[in-house]
Amino acid sequence: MADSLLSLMTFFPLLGMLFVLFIPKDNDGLLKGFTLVVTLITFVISLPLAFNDVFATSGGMHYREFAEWINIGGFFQMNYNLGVDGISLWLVMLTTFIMPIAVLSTWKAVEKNTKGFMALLLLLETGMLGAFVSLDLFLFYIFWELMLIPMYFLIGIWGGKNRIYAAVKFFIYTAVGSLLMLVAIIFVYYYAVQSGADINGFGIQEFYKLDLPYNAQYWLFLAFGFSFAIKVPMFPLHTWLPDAHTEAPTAGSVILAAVLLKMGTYGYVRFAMPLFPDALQTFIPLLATLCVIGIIYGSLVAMMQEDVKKLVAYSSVAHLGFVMLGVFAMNMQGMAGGMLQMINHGVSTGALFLIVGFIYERRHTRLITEFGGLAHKMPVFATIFMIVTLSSIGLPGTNGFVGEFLALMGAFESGLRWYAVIATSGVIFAAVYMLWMYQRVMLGTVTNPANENLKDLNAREIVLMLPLLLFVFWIGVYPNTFFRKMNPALEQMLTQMGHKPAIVEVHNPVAAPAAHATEHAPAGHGHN
Amino acid sequence: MISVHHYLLLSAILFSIGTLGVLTRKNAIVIFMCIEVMLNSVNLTFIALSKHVGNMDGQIFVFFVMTVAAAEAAVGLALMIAFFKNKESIEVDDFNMLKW
Amino acid sequence: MYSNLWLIPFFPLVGSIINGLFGKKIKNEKIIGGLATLMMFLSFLVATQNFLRLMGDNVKTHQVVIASWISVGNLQIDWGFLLDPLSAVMIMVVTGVGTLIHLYSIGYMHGEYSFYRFFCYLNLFAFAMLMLVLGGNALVMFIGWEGVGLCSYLLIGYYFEKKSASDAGKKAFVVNRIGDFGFLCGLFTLFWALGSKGVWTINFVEIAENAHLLETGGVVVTAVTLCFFLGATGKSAQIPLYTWLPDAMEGPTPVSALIHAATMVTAGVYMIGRMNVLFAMSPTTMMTVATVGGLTAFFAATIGFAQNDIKRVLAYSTVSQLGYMFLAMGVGAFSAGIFHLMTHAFFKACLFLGSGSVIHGLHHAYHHAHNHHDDPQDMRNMGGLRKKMPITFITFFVSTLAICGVPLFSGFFSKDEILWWAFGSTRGHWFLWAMGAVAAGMTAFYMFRLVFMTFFGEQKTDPKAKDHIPESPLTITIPLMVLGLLAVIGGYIGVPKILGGSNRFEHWLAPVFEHTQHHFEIHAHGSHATEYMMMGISVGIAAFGILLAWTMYVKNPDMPAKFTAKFPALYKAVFNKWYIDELYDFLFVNPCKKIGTFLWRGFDVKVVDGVVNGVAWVVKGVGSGLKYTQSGYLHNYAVAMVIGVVVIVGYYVFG
Amino acid sequence: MDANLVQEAIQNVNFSAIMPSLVLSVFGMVLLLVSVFSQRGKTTPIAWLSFIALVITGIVTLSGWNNPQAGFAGSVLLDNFATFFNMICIIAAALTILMSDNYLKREGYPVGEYYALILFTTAGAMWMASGTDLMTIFLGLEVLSVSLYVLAGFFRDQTRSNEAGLKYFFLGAFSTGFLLYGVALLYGVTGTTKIHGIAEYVAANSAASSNIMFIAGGMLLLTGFLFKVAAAPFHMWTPDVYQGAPTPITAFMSAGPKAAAFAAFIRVTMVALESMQADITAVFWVLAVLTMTAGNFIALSQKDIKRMLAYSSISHAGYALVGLVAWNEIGYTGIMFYMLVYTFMNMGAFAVLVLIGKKGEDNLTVDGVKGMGYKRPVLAIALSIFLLSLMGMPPTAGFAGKFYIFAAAVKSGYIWLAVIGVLNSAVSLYYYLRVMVSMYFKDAEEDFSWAVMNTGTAISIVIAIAGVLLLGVLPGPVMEMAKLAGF
Repeated sequence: MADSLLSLMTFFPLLGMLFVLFIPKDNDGLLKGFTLVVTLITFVISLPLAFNDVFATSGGMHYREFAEWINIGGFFQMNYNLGVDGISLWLVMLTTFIMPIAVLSTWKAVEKNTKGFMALLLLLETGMLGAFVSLDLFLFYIFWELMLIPMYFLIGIWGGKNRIYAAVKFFIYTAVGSLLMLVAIIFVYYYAVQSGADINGFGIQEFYKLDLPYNAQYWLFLAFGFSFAIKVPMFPLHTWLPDAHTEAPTAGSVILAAVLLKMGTYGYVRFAMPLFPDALQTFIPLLATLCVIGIIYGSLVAMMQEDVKKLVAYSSVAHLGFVMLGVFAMNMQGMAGGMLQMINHGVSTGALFLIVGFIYERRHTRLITEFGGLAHKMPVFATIFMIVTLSSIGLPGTNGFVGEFLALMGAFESGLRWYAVIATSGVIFAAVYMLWMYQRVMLGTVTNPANENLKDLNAREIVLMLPLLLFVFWIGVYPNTFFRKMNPALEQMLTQMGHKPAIVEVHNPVAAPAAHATEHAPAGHGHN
Repeated sequence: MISVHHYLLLSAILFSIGTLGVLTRKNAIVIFMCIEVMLNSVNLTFIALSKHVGNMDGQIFVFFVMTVAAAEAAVGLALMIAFFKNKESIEVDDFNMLKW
Repeated sequence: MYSNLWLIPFFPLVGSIINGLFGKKIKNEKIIGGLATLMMFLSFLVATQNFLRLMGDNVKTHQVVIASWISVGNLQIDWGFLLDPLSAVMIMVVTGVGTLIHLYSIGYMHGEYSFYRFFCYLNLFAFAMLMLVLGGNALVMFIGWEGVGLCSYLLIGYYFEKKSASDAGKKAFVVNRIGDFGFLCGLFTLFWALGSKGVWTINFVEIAENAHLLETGGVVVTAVTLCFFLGATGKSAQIPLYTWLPDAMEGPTPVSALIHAATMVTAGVYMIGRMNVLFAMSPTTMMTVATVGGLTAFFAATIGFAQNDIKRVLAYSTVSQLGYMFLAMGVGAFSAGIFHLMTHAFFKACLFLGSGSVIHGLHHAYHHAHNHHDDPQDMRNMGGLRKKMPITFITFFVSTLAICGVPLFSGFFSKDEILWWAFGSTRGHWFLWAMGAVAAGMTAFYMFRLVFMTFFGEQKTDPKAKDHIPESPLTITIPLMVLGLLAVIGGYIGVPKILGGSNRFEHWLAPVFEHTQHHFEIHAHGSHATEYMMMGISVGIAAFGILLAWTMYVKNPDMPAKFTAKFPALYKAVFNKWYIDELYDFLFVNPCKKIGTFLWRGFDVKVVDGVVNGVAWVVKGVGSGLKYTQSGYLHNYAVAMVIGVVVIVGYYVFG
Repeated sequence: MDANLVQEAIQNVNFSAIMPSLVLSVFGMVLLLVSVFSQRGKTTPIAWLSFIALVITGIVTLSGWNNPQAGFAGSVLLDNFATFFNMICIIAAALTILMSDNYLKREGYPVGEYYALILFTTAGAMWMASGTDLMTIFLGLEVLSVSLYVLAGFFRDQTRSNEAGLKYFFLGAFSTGFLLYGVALLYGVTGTTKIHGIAEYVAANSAASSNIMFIAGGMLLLTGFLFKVAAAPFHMWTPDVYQGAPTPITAFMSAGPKAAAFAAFIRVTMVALESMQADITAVFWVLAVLTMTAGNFIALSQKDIKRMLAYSSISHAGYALVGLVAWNEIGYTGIMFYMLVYTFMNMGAFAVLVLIGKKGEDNLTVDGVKGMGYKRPVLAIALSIFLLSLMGMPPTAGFAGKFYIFAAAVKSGYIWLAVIGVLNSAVSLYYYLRVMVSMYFKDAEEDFSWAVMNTGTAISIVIAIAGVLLLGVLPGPVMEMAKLAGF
């Protein structure tokens, strides 16, 4: 089974979807329950990945699956080529982890056409997982576009007032980018073919070794980078995001924030950067500038939002600015920070969207001015909201801090020092907009009579937040669980990009040991 | 001496007349006749060239063209009649229900 | 040997978690408060044990590593603690004062809505503060650093239904974040700077050992320390980031005592002490620190003159006293700074708790009299309370003497040492001394103004309520008495040599600071005569301040009114805190909001999204224009074809 | 006449080279007779009979796979290339027939000649695909066209249908004139109408390729084909005719005859006019861009779905032209694959439209399908799949087809053309999405009670979906076939 674990994991939701299609459409409970079970099983299937220690020792691809898929001799060849390494591992886990939560969040929120909703969610999961584990560019592209369709319907059918505009915008905007990428993908392939390089279909591992001329890299990076930048989204290509987020149903927003946006950042790390390392160097200043603008701009705009969801959406722009800045630092800290921040953003912003969903379900509005003083009525909710807010702000001890810190530190160490300084000021703004929002929604007295009878979170809602909270603290306190398995892969990738990870021989404990004594607490796990 | 060029020129002129007729005339029947002029100019070309290059292929082609023209005439007139039944007109400017 | 160090922060954390999760179910205030206090007390015991152990130990620096925290490439960060004389003093202060304030809170917070929440936060605060002082590397310290900021936010906004309270909490957090921005930048620069010399570390011990790799007085070290100092100004409420502290008085009084007087706000001072080597390496930064400290000491004192809210006066006095500490650090008087930190913790905590006791009493009285309009914190409603609340009065009075630097009280020793160093240190300047000395006089004035307005003179409380002002219960008065005692005797561990003492405190901290002071030749020089003279002058100034206060508020109570009438503009400016908040609003807050609104409505929607929608609009427009080429007329189609043929054939034949 | 020559001619005839079209023509005539004698309105057996005829023809056609047959003195060549296109035409015709029966009854024209005409059209298309002489190609083209003129104007009481038929007729005949003139000029230069003969002549006399008559002839010939495949600026008949013609015929026209036209187009261009490659690609580059752009942009503002799909078919012709511009094996086999894919997806879409139209089909507008996703979920899903495929979204066949074509362009270095192509696809997303928006994101105003599934249409939809998904997920075998079908 281990041989085909990735396939099983990827296509299990699809299988589930086929079964969902045969469940009577009136049976809401069964539909939701079944979908929940399917997503949970998918999560269980993916668990061996998280517990496999091989990632901690080897940075290569594991769980490889390979089969010839399309082979038209002399024309082109595509392979069914799957694998997972430390970079995609946690994104895969995040996906399988967030899906049951997203399903659970629909319990009360989705009442019309449940069947369609569930089927689309499962289809979406297959698309996302497939994109993360594909090692063949063509296959990746298939999954990448496959994600678009269910998300389009999720926004368009179950979305808010302006859903049609948002859905169409989301679809076309992201598709424009990816279509250009398609041309670039084809180009890379034929370049490789014509240069006589040893390739294996559209397999990226072979493409990594290509020696593309700078001029070609320039355009190719532009195409790939554009496509991924839309998905991230990086300023100024972000405007689809607030619309999509605002209109999407809660589960859709959660998945969009937690996983879909990561596709863009992942795309950079997995494809755009290692494939075109020379062009990357040219573009880093520009991209880093956009990151920094995104951070500040996203924060300032978020600050003035009147709609909670829009606020969170703009905050995503800022958060992903940190991710990308870390990634562009091209050193261990930056990359690891960026990667971790992807997970963090998934957890925190996912949680924030759930929270917005909770109040939306209760009040059917998301305008900040409609609220105030909710902490009186919903103390549990207030506490959870606070924790998530703090995680989003990046308070030390929560997940957000570790990622942001490392990303910034990495950027600082690299040539992006001044960018990092400006970006760091983003932590101030983050506090401003989040706390201000929290204050206006939760604190003060209840002024709006509509809020008088709000019920606190019920058991289901608490249960669905708890795993997220667990990870908020886990990643904050012991991120090494994640770094351990990420580091080898990142090191390998950096080496391959021609950037030797600057590892100075293990940090030399101390020059003059006489000055003090170092002790290990008995409970300690040792250090280094 | 009338060379092949004269035939070609004549047929080219005929073809152009036919084309211009199609472009300018309003009556469907007349337009159809113009198209026939075009086809026949082509026939003339074929025959002249057949003689010029010295094989029969061109002449055979003409037979087919004539046959096809006849078939087209049948179908075309039938369509025109059907249209006339509905609109009582065969002015081509009246075929403008379908546009944009 | 010191392996139980982790227990010190652990106990409060446990208390916090238990109260946080189950406090609502427990309900019983005694259990909740008792548990929290017990946890603090246990923590105090462990701290004492370690302190004593360290006293008897020859090696004074101990690192204890619990586990690896972040391990990425050349960055290795541990969950590590550092125990040395400096952190030992700090844990004693934090756990000691903390325990007392926890005890006090049981009484003070009696009957409050969500009592458990308060103790949960308070314990959490203690945890964070202990992490801050025990942290063995800059990042663990930063956890505490932001953690205390968070708790401060939570506790200031404890009465979250009050907008002013939640505003104040938010302000505190955000302003602190500005400081944290500095801290982070400093940390990054340091890590990179040392890293580029081959040592990738943020461990304090290693930083101290390898600091010499950096150029003394160089740009890098100056930048690093200035960044850190920015962090310190945020946390410790120094110019320009002090504005949050007075507002923070919205929190319950024990919070003001613990967080905004005794512990958290001194974190900046502690941090400079922790990184003394780096700071000493940059004379520019040292000068900046000293100047900012001196200015703050003076500036905050001016505002203290005209405040009527008892806690606000104390808040400005805290800002001012923190200024002293920075002044000390800036002139290289590290141990004096820490010494003042400690004595200040005693007397200021006592003052706050005392004011809390007064407020508690008045509140009780107003409640009894169903008076809901009078503010129990307004000193104009007080007066003559010394008879009603004798214990409170005595302890408060003693602490006031201490803060004013009246000889033989704790504040005298610490403040005097700072002033002497400001004058005589190799990094000092007479002007710094002058600012400190003047501020000392002003402190004496406004503190006695407070005492006189509150405890002396006739009682101005609502007549219906005034007979119902009780002395506070034991849980409140015991901490008062202990702290009052400490305010008196706390100074004797640091009696300077000139007064016949041996300055044991300085001695104790020597392993931390001595090396730096030696290496960079930082020491106070001057004759004994000068030192005596300085001491005399500062005492004299303080005495003048007290006298002035007595004149204005006891002897001629109508004098202040006349004075304000004479200089209305000045009074108004001082009363309104020199309009600094308004200035900041004008300079930063409002522009940010305006820019944010503009970027959103003006730029994001109109320009960025406008381009996107514009492209779509153009495409669609072109489409609906083009469709008219499809006119429906046969002729047009035929013409198009002919044109096509002509162009294509023409292109070939003639092209 | 010399007995030897006669003998040779008879040997050259080789009926197996025209067997598929022969079978179909015979069936067509049989059907004509049957329909004469059958009762008006009882056309279902005729429909099934024609379907069976197509199945048989299909079997006959496929049996010729990998067994190329030349005949009629080299004017017909039934090679894999032709077989592949023949199969496309047969599939298109079969799907058309499946969806027609009910449609004709609903619209009030249940007559058997309809099916016979479809078979003749198909036969003509097959001649065209297997013709290697301009004469056979011309004949095939005309058989196809004349039948289609009739089919387009089949609803003789409907002005719209009349108009469509007439427009198609006039413009078709007009373009035939150009085509024939081109053939005549080529004949004049090379002395032959066989496309291999032309190629050989040019190879032997290199001066011919710069002869004005040759060039003009070649170009005029190509304009004839450009008209048939609906490339700009010869595309203008398409929307009107597609809109006015009976819907199954529209579907058929957009798939079968177009594929056949491409077959002949490819053969003529790449064999007979190979010497003009540089010039042809330059012009076609522009035409491809024009065609894609005109089709996609105008489609954006369409309300009538049929008309919209007509414009969309123009743009798809543009994509296919990209494959010709690429001028390599991947390119033209890409067109073959694309035509097959297009047949499935476009005919599938039309099949759904046929089913949901009311009599007269005035409701086939973007607003007319409001809320269909909830009233007729299966149909709506089917239509969505076809539209997604037309957009070129993976994992549908439309993506595989587009990939194939654009891969060819990129391989030949036409990167900008590929970029323009994909940007055009991006534009096209909007109008396809609009239909889905209407189906799913708007509330239903009608109950679609008239849209009742019937066997024929259901089968055609299922076949089309199967084709779209299978060719999308596992396109390998068919792509391999396309490759083998290269000449």
